[in-house]
Amino acid sequence: MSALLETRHLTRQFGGLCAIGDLSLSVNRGEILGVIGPNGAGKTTLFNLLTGIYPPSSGEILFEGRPIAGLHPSEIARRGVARTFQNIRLFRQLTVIENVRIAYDSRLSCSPLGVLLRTPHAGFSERESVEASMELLDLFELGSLAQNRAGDLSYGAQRRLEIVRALALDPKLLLLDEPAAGMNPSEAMQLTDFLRWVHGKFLLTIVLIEHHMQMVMALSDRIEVLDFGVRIAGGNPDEVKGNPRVIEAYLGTEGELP
Amino acid sequence: MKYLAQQAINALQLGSIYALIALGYSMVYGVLTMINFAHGDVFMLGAFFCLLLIALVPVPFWLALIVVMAATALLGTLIERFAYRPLRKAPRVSAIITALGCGLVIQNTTLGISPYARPMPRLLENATYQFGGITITMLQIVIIGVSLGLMLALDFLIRKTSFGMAMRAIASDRAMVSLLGIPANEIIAITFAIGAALGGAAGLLYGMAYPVVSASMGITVGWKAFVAAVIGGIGNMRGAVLGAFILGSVEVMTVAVLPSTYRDLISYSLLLLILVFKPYGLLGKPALHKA
Amino acid sequence: MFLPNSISVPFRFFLLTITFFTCGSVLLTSCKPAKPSVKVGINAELTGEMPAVGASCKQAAELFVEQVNKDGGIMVGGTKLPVELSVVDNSCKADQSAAAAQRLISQNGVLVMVGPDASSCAIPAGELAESLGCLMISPWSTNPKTTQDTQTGKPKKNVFRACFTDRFESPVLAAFATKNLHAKTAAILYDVTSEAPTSQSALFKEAFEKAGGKVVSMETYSTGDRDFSAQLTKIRESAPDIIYLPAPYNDTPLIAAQARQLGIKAPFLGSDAWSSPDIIKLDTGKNLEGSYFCNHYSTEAATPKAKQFIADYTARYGNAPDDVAALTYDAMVLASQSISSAGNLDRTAVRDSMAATRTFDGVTGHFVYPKDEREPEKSAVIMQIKDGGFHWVSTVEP
Amino acid sequence: MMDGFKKHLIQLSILLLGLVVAAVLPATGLVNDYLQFVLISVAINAILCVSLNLVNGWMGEFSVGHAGFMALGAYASAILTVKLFPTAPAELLFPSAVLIGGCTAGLAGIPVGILSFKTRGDYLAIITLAFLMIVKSGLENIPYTGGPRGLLGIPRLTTLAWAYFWCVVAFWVIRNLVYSKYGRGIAAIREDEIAAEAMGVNTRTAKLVAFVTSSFFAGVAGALFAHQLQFINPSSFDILKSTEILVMVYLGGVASLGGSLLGAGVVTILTQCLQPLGTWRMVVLPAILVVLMLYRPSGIMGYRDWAWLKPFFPLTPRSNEKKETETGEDLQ
Repeated sequence: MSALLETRHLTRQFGGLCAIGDLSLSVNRGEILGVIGPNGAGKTTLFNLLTGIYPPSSGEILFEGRPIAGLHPSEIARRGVARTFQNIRLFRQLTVIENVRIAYDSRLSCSPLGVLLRTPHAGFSERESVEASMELLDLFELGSLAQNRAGDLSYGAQRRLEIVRALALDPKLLLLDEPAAGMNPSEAMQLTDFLRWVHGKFLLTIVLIEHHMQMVMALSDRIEVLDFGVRIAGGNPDEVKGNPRVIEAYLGTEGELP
Repeated sequence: MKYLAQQAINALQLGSIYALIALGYSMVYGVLTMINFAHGDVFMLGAFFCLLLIALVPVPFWLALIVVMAATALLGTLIERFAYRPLRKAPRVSAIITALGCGLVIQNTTLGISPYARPMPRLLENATYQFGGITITMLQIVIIGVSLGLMLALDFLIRKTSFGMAMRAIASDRAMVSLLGIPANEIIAITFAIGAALGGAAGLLYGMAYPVVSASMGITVGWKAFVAAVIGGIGNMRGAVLGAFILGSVEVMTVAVLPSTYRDLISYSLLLLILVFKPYGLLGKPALHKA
Repeated sequence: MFLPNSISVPFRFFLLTITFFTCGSVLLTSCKPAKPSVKVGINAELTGEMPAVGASCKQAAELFVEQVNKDGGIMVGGTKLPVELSVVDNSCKADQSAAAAQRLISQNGVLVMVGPDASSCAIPAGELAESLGCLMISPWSTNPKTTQDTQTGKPKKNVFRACFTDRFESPVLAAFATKNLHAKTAAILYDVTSEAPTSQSALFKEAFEKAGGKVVSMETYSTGDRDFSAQLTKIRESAPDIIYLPAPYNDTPLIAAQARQLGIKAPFLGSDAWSSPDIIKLDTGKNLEGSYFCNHYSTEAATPKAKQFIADYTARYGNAPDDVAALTYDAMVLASQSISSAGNLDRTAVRDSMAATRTFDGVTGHFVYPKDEREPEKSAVIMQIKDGGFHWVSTVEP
Repeated sequence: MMDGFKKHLIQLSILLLGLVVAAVLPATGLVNDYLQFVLISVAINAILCVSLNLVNGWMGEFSVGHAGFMALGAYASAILTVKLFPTAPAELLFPSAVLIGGCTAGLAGIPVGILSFKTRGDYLAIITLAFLMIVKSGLENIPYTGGPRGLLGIPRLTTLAWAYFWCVVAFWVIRNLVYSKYGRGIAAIREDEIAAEAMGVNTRTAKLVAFVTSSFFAGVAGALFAHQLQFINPSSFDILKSTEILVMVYLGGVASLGGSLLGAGVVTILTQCLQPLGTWRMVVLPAILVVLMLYRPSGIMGYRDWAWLKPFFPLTPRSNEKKETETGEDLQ
């Protein structure tokens, strides 16, 4: 399996602090990679680097073999890298369907002039984006809430909407930043089945940052462990579970990982 | 050479007046990250308050200065209390619009009350002194002196006193400050009062330097001082003073060389240049843009 | 809301806006008085840069209307019709003065529009009066462009003037400077962003140099400026004998104060824009003492008709009339004469009878309107500011 | 639900009827010149208001430089009709003059748009202010257009029909833009620029499209203004003119087509009705604005629009039938 995403000696410094230190990891096509580590290990910074929100201090990021470091985030997103955010960043005042259509629109190609003069081509692409978005929303039982404002939705529905919005980009790689944050164990396990179903249906490659260990262990094919921006362990879930350095990073010295 | 020295004095005088007003803009922006567009009109009212005061009871210059500063300080707190505080949580744009609205209301009410330009009474004997061909008047010395004095006092207040520390704390993180027991609203009100007092003082000095007081002078000088505050780095006190003297000298020097219509063109192009290359002004600090 | 709430909120606003537009436009067109009367419009600078000019214009016009209506109004085609005055403020801005002219001519249906006085407002109002075919008499605008059609260069058909133009005033001042003040060199400081000072200073320079003088420095400033130290420092370097300041009454005291502060001793020469008594009040430092300026009329050397007007004006308003008031009064008399000699309330007839007037004796002296000319040839007076007052120096015939 | 196509037809016929009325009205004498002057001013202000709403309302920025674009449009068209082709036939000359005025202003929108990529909020406001002042003092230094004293003798070409036509064009084009891919991109920038970028919205193109369209129509309004007033000078396009347009946007309603029309109408008619108040009329409008900001920051029709202004093609949700105008908060 060829590596869909690969980073080589990726580093990022904020002033003196080294958030990501010489990180080289790869994600293979169709795989679910779990990324775990204590708070402040640099996980979200990694996602921000992957999606181009700020450029790396040094090192390379290759997506489908081509370098994407330093590209405008929208360019990276259009190449098929979609993400959700740790704290939900929906377009709160816009309706549910508009949130999804904004992501779907980036796949449409109509010139600004065509839009201004309402050419038939622009009209059809509008219709297409409405129907495709409604299809996606119905798939995830959000169809009935299409006209509601995204800000008015329940917490769970907002989490699902964020995933639906990411899927509207028809991504090859989906970056999930703590999707189960603030959920109790039973909701987390529900989300796990949901994500497994999504992974199958949309033939996705997923990189998952999560603190719910059962979820990560159940979903991930491989796991990378970060601590203070440095990769300290990697491998399949069982190897990582027993690895002493991981336990030490998480729980201090003694104690057994559940 | 004598000619340039004379122009330098003119620039110093203009710069010090811009500095006093620019400080008002930077203080309010520092604390509330809000551009107080009504500040230019508070400056204009400083001159009108002085007119009112002298018409009622003729007082010496120093007393007039204090009374005018107190009056504009009160006005500043009133504006903050009734127009800006309710908008503390509203989107920042509506705060700017309210400031613009208040400014126009103040200006046009003053215009309604006294549409004619009024003469500024003479508070100081205006002796002129000659140094090797350069003339400097008592008035200019007083203006530059008072402005520098107020600026140093303000700098001391912000750097050394606990009130100053509280102001800087609010500037960095307003939400956190109220959790730590600092009375944020009072500090903000006092900041407004000080800013308005400085504006009032500048109004008085401006009225004495140019003894014709009219309601529309707030707009023109107010915008210039705002530009000075931005050049120096809005929110940064020393930046405001630096920006003011730069703008003062640029304006005087352009008029000394080119026809006066180029003055605004040059000063605003300077502003644009600085904003493009140093978006946060000469001394401003960029806020990191985090996800 | 009174509407049944089944109608959705946006639609409710739709109805609200429709009702607002209709009542707004009805309100605007509703005020049509019943009784026929002679309608005269005043387009005055009540606010903005020169409120004193607007106030004098309004007061003089109201004085005339009161006097005329006291004995029944103006004789038009056998019957006496009362004069109805409508005053609109153009706040000394070009676009507002055009809107004010539009309102007076089409909305209030005035027969004659008197004003605006400031040239920067008179020119746009004149354009509008010309395209709408309504007689306009500007009491105080001395700028040639007010009555000149920019496309053809020939005089406009409908726009007249009750004062002399800069072409007459500036040479008078230049002659006075060279002969009476024996000035060899002169400096000029003027507001380049407004009509009157720019044309007055150009004409002065031309006349002064023709009379053998030399303009050593010509400095500019913009409307609303307060700080002239940079320009005055340059003027001080050029050491002129006299300084020509065609600035309005609120800027001149400021310039004079800063000039004296910089040690400039040369006397000042002013245009008719100095004529408002406010100039004395604003000149707290007595820096204008001994300066000369050109004016339309002088209270001292007044004809019996002028003395009568001054007495009525002072009785009515408590202060002596300035030249704007006198010129507006003359303009009103000219307008009423044209209406009565036209014999009906038709605009073109009134305009034709105004064009036909050749001579007129007004408060500000003897007017002679040459054929096809829109500006009167009339005398100018040279005044001097001395111990807090205006003093007549000499009269210069055209 | 009425089939989309039939609705289009009705809407088009109403607009055409409006155009015919606007053309015939002056001839009937029913409406005197002054009311026409006011109605044309309402149309011009509506174009200014909806175009500024594109940047201040939909994109959530705060631009103070709208009068600058208006000035460029006014001067560009005036140069054409006064200096270059004074004798050309009006029917042909005027539309091209207005178009060229719009394009000149549109071109000037590009640098401001590019500057808006990195700077946002207060600093972009200051940049637009600097742009306005540079345009104003720049025009004061060009002797060809009469320098600070302005340009005279502009032919009076703006008729009620032309004003109505350009107003409809402005609203139609901006409606198409707002309810399109770029419109949603612009709204996304207002909501959360980082999330918008992550969702593939090319924020640079969206910002450029917003600024260029907004300044184009400001130029068009400027051209109409110049040919209505017959005299323009730099000082009539100053910060007070920009504030006047801001009052209309925030009074009528941000990010709302109907709101822009409402704001422009109310403010224009109010300024004319308040004439008798004299100087105090200039206190009323800002006072209304301050009160409005306290109690209704997004304006009368903030973020809401009349149903018939939105593009309507049948929304075919399978899950349940939802009538469009039933819920008040319909924002689609």
